[in-house]
Amino acid sequence: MIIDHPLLGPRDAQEFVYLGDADLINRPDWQAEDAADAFHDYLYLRDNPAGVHRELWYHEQGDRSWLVVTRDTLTHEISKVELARDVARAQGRGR
Amino acid sequence: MGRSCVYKLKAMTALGGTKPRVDVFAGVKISENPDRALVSVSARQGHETVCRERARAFLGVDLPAPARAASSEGFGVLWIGPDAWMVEADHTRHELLASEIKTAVADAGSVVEQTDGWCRFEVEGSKVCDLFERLCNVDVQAMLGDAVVRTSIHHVGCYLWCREAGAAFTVMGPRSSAASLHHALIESAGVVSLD
Amino acid sequence: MRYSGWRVIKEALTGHKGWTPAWSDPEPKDHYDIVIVGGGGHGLATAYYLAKEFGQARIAVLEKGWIGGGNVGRNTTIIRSNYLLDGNEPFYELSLKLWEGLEQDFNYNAMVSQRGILNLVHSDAQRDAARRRGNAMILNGSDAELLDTDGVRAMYPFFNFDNARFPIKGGLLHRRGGTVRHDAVAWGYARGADMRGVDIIQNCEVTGFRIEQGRVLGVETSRGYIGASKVGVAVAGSSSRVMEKAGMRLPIESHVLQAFVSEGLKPLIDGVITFGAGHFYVSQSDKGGLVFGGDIDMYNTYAQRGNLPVVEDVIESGMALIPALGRVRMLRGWGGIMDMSMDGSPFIDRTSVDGLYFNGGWCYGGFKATPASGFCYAHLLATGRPHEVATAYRLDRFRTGHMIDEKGQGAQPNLH
Amino acid sequence: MKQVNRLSGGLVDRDQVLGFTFDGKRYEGHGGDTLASALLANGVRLMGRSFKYHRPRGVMTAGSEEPDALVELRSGGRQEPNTRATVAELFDGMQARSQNRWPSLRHDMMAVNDRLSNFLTAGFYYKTFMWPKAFWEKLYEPTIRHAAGLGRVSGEDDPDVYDKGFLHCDLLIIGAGPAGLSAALTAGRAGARVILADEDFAFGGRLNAEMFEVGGEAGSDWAKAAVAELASMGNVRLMARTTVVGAFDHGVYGAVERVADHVAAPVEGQPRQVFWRITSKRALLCAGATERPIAFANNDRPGIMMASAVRSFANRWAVAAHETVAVFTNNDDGHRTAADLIAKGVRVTAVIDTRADAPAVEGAELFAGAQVIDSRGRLGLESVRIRTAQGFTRDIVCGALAVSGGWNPNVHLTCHQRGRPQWDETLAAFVPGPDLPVGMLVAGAASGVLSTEGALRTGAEGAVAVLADLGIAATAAVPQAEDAPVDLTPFWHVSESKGRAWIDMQNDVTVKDIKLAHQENFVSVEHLKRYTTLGMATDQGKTSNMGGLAVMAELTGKSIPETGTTMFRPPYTPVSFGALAGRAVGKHFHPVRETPSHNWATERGAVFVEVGDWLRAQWFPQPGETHWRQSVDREVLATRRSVGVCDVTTLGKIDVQGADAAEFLNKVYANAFAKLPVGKVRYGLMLREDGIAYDDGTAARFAEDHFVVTTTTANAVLVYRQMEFARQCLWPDLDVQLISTTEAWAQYAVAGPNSRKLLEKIVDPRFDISNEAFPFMACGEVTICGGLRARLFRISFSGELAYEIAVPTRYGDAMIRALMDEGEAFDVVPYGTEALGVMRIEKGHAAGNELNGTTTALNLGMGRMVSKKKDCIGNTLSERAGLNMADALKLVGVKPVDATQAVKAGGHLMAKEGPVDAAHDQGYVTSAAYSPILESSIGLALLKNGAARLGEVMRIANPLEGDDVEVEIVSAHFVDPDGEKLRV
Repeated sequence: MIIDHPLLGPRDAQEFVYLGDADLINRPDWQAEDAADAFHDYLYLRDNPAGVHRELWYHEQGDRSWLVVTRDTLTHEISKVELARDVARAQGRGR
Repeated sequence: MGRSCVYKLKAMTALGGTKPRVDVFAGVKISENPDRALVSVSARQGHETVCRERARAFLGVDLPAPARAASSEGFGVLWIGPDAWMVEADHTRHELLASEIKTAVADAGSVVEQTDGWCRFEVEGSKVCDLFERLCNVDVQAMLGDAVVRTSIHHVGCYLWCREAGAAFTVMGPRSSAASLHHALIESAGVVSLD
Repeated sequence: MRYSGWRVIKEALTGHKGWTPAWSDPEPKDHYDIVIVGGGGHGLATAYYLAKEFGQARIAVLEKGWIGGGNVGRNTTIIRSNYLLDGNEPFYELSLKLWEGLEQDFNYNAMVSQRGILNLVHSDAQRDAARRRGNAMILNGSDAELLDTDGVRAMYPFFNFDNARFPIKGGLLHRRGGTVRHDAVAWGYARGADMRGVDIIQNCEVTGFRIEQGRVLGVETSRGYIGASKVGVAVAGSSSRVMEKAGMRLPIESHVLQAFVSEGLKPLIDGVITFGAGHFYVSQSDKGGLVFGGDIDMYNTYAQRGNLPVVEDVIESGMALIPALGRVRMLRGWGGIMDMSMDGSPFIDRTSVDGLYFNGGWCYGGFKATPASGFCYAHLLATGRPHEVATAYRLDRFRTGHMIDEKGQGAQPNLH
Repeated sequence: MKQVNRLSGGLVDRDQVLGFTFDGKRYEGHGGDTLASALLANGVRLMGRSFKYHRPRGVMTAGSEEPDALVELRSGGRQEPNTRATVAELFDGMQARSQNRWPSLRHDMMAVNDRLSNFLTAGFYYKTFMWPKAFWEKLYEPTIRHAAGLGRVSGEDDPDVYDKGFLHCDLLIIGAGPAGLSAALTAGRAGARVILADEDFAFGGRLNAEMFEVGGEAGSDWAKAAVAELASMGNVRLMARTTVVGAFDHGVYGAVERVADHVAAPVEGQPRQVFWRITSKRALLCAGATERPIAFANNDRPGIMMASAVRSFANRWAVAAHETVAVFTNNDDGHRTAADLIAKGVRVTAVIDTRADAPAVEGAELFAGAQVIDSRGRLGLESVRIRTAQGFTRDIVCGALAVSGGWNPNVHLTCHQRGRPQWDETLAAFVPGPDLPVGMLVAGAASGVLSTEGALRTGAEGAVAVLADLGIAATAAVPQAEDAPVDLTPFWHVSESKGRAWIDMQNDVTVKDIKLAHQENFVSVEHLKRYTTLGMATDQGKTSNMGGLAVMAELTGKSIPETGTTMFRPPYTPVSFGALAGRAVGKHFHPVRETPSHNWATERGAVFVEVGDWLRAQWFPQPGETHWRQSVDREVLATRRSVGVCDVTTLGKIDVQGADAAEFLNKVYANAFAKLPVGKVRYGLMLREDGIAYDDGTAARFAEDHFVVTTTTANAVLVYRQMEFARQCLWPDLDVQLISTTEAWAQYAVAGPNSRKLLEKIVDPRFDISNEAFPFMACGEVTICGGLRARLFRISFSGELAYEIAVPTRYGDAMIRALMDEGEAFDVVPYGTEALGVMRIEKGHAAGNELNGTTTALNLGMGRMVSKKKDCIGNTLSERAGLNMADALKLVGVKPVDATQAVKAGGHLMAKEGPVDAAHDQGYVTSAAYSPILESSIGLALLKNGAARLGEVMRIANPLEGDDVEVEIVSAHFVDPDGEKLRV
């Protein structure tokens, strides 16, 4: 597979390490009432779709950026690649 | 308190010698280069512009864009990640390059000495692209001068810096794997020199 | 029809006219007591044991495509009970015992061959772990032997002993482990179930569940609605997709595992070998092909195909272990979809919907589990209670903190 | 020996005479021959035996699809099984042997299977061999295994080297027949970066095997000129002997280049084969087509061949398949074979055409509307029996039968990403479907365009089309060539045949087997394949899948496309392990990481151990020491008595800087770091988000905004990855920057009561490292040996007064020498990982064996370290009930009651009395060592409710090795439990 790195262009997927569902960015609030359940759902339950999947890849053999890759799990077609940091900020994980 | 250690410690090259190693093949020359000081510079959050300006003032060149390197009189700079660069300079003149740069960028940047984290080989000659074709998944034929990629050579993560398109490259890999990296370079040089 | 050597001879002498279908293709009925979703190894075994051991009748197995087309037909055919943890080892040991009597039980030669499995160790820490595991196996009634380097050399003199990057320091030998002709398992269970009145319905895709007031009433299928008092799902590779139709999210990710076979060779490797310093395991089939595999491709996928980096990684490890394989050729590779759970262990459990049961999350250990999975699932479906060796395989174990994590990798499915 | 069947003309180099042996007998061939063409030239038809029935077989094809003529080449470590004689390029001195026969190819005892074939039908083994139960493994299976298999592996290490490489291009053209050459010329002239790969050693494809003209010259001459033009273009890379074996995601292809298979052995340093990973922007598949057979009784005899192969042998290799040849065809293409042979003076005894309206043949007898129903000749074809249109039978004498059932486009690579081929009625064949791999187009015969002009045209047009996608303008120029339409009447098998008619030659699958599979309900294509083994042979069904499908379609009464499709998986042709492994063999399987003291330790005779990719000194034997324990005990005792030095460079080091560095560490470590003063070090425990202990290490604060943290050797990469995840994804706005400095510093542990005294001789005097000025857990930047910058940490893994000192790695070698020189006064010893391990067990420090991915801070006795006042990774989920049970495992020490007995890691703890089984398992020993200080074996163990059981006597069951040791449960801290030594 080839991942079109937003800064570096097309790179072989072998340079990357795969983590999983991009929802792992959305770590729950540890002080919330339902924190135990929220952390359980966050860490363990996955949509696991047959189709478009947003997922985290780490460019370990490259620039060490974490990326959010939007990829179809049936065809492996990649439709979007973003810097995870930008995604995290856009999702309000900044301060 | 007897403090008797007065002799100066002797440096070793990454390949374990006192002199850098040079290997010459038909079409490829591979030279170990221990003479460059290396320092990483990362811009502090919110101080990216200041960091750039201060770095430029000190280095005499703009910090390069992703996948690029730039050079000035005395310094080379490689992009290594978002808001992160590696600066290199002559080791003899800049053994304390980290302090120099930290002084320059001050609290706008995080500065870390990297000199001895790396081994470095200068690879040049007419067969240099053939060589790297057998070592790493990089379109070396298409690399122009001052293009930089991080890649993997026989499972060893390396920076590959094109000094002159199709003719000269610098490879930097983790110092502890210098022997393995050198072995890989030598083996492939042997193959491409056959043709 | 009973199979035997005499029957083969008789049919040979009479023009093979008497052979009957191994299983029939009935039309689906309106309602069944138990509907099993998924005509793979586990689903067919469940139906077989429900009919044979638990006195159940009016059972159907619904299969989207053709039976045995999933992971039971796409694996490296290994059976073993060399597990470490209490939640697992008794279950896999039951499975191995069932394998040992399977062929006579279902009257089909699945070529169960206890050729021995050797897990190599390359460091002191690995030897310590092997000792802990071997003891756990023995304490649970399984078998294990700890070999030193010479013990390994005596079995496989052509391993790389003298020029290895990671020297072989011994191995854990599990003699009762071995291989089984994988397709025959599906066919044997299908035939056995069919003979006991189970309706095996191929080309019948479940498209939804009819659930009212928290209770399942039946399934919508590509061949119409089929009512059911109980529905047992066993759809490895499609667990999340199917259970999503019942509104459930699972602690599962789906990944592809590639497996490979070499060209046919005269006998070289007698048992099953796993390399301990890389991703490679290998056995030789009765036909002569080396059957081998390694790690999964690491990314979520439902495409039954992998990519080159894993192929190369597997073969590099193979060559590191057996340098004599240099001129052997890989003939074919294939991919199977593994439902990787969050701790590497499976589920055999009720769900939040009355009458709806779930069996899945087998990672890439599902084949060897087939008999016990079928047996324990049948137990749960028939009695409403988990079988004593499968009590730990609960869906809520992550909520309570009772993980069964053999590899100690945590909630990172691709590392199990 | 005379080459009896050698004709005139062809593309062989008669000036080169190459000697070779087959089964020990000497023959001669020419340059440009394959082993198959050379054997045929010498009149050898019998080349192998089939897999199951051991039927005599000859060569069936002239290419990589060959199912029958498989041989062993070379010997010793270079012995190579299952090589197709049709692709083995002849070289002088080639040694080839037939395989899967005993004692000889002509007289094969296992041919008895053929007599028993009526009993050995498809799947017979599933129905028998079940009684007595033990006989399967003891008798039946060993017998089957012995008989099965094809060629042999020598068991010796392969002496050749292999290489890998990576290529990049705009356009990869797969196949250099007329379509591929035409595409390459088009793209090359337009300036695109082109790779043209072909499995053959000669480019041209069918142009070299046909008598067609292209642009007014011989097709092979046109091909030669095209290759010459391409070779002159700097932007075109020509790769002969290179098979593109797989199409992978996003334009990545795998290809094997056979660099030195056409010579006896590679020259020194040259790889035998290279596996190339090609990253292409676009690909054009020009893989041609494969001719398919027609099944009839005994259609497998040596001499029965594909018509196109007979033509290739005649035209390209100047070899007549035999002196007398008959042709059996259902289409016009078969007639070309007859015409070409006749033109070469070969006697064609008959053309049997299934079509009633077959075109006339000049120079041979035509039987239109006729069928071949049987054949004769045990080790080589003697005659065929035909049924004429009028219903008469007649025997035709022939030593070769050229069979043509039509052509199947080579759609293989179009299927590698689950694309499904689609049915083409005109060709009665599958052609590429719409779901091609991204970036791929198909041209020429592979796309179903079978004429030469069609191939040239679609190749050129394909190139123009894909280059247009890339913004490169190209123009197609197509020379004139043969452009005959396909005239074919589908015909798959002769149903009147009484005997067995083969579908899959190698695996011996016959029409009857398919009928039996149907009768037993194995009707889906996948069931059919698996039950009968159809298409599972080394040719992956290239010549058999279609036939099998067609027979099944007939039996089920469905059309072929309704019955199924033919699917293909990588690789296109089998690939050697050697090529796929490349250079990663032997000691070079993984790179080596050496520590800064590696050369020095080697000089000292150290024994090294692999720790991940690192090589670390395990112990340093002294003269007279004959057992490793002597060395290790000495190193431990000397360190505890005076001072020892250990290279700890391998510990991961991560530099953490930024205004929010402390806050960041607070989040990634379970314990608190915000208040750690500058100049101090703190132990840190890192959890996974699931609350399980992940890694431990230290964090040293060099400035308000600067920490250096250490990780375990094993987890260095993983912890860095996890910290980058936390930094970029979880807390993206914290001002923190990370970089690894593991390799930049050579770091040595200096441990023992005299460690300070030793360091005082090294550290420059202006730095006060007295206990008061530099207390336990202090850190700082110092200079040593007259000005060299260094970092000093007062931390201890051994439990002794200890330091770690780090210098720039280039001085690491000198540093260890200096420490040894200066330490002589204190009898300093170097110690290795073994002594390190002993001392940490004595001290009760958890390490990898305890941090095994299933243990919590509570299990490890560090529960109180997990701060509940802050958010950190793993905090919330560590509170789950299952991780906090009353009888949770706790880290304890174990000590044998009888000091002469040894504790082993991996033993299970049981009550002193009572059953020894899983139900009574109380825990397990994680680490064990001999403690020379305590003069006893000791261990660390995880024991249920262990903290409350100190003093209890238990037993360690190790049934695996037959041990059973009584132990006392003690504190894990065997030495200096209060840590007094650390603070002096």
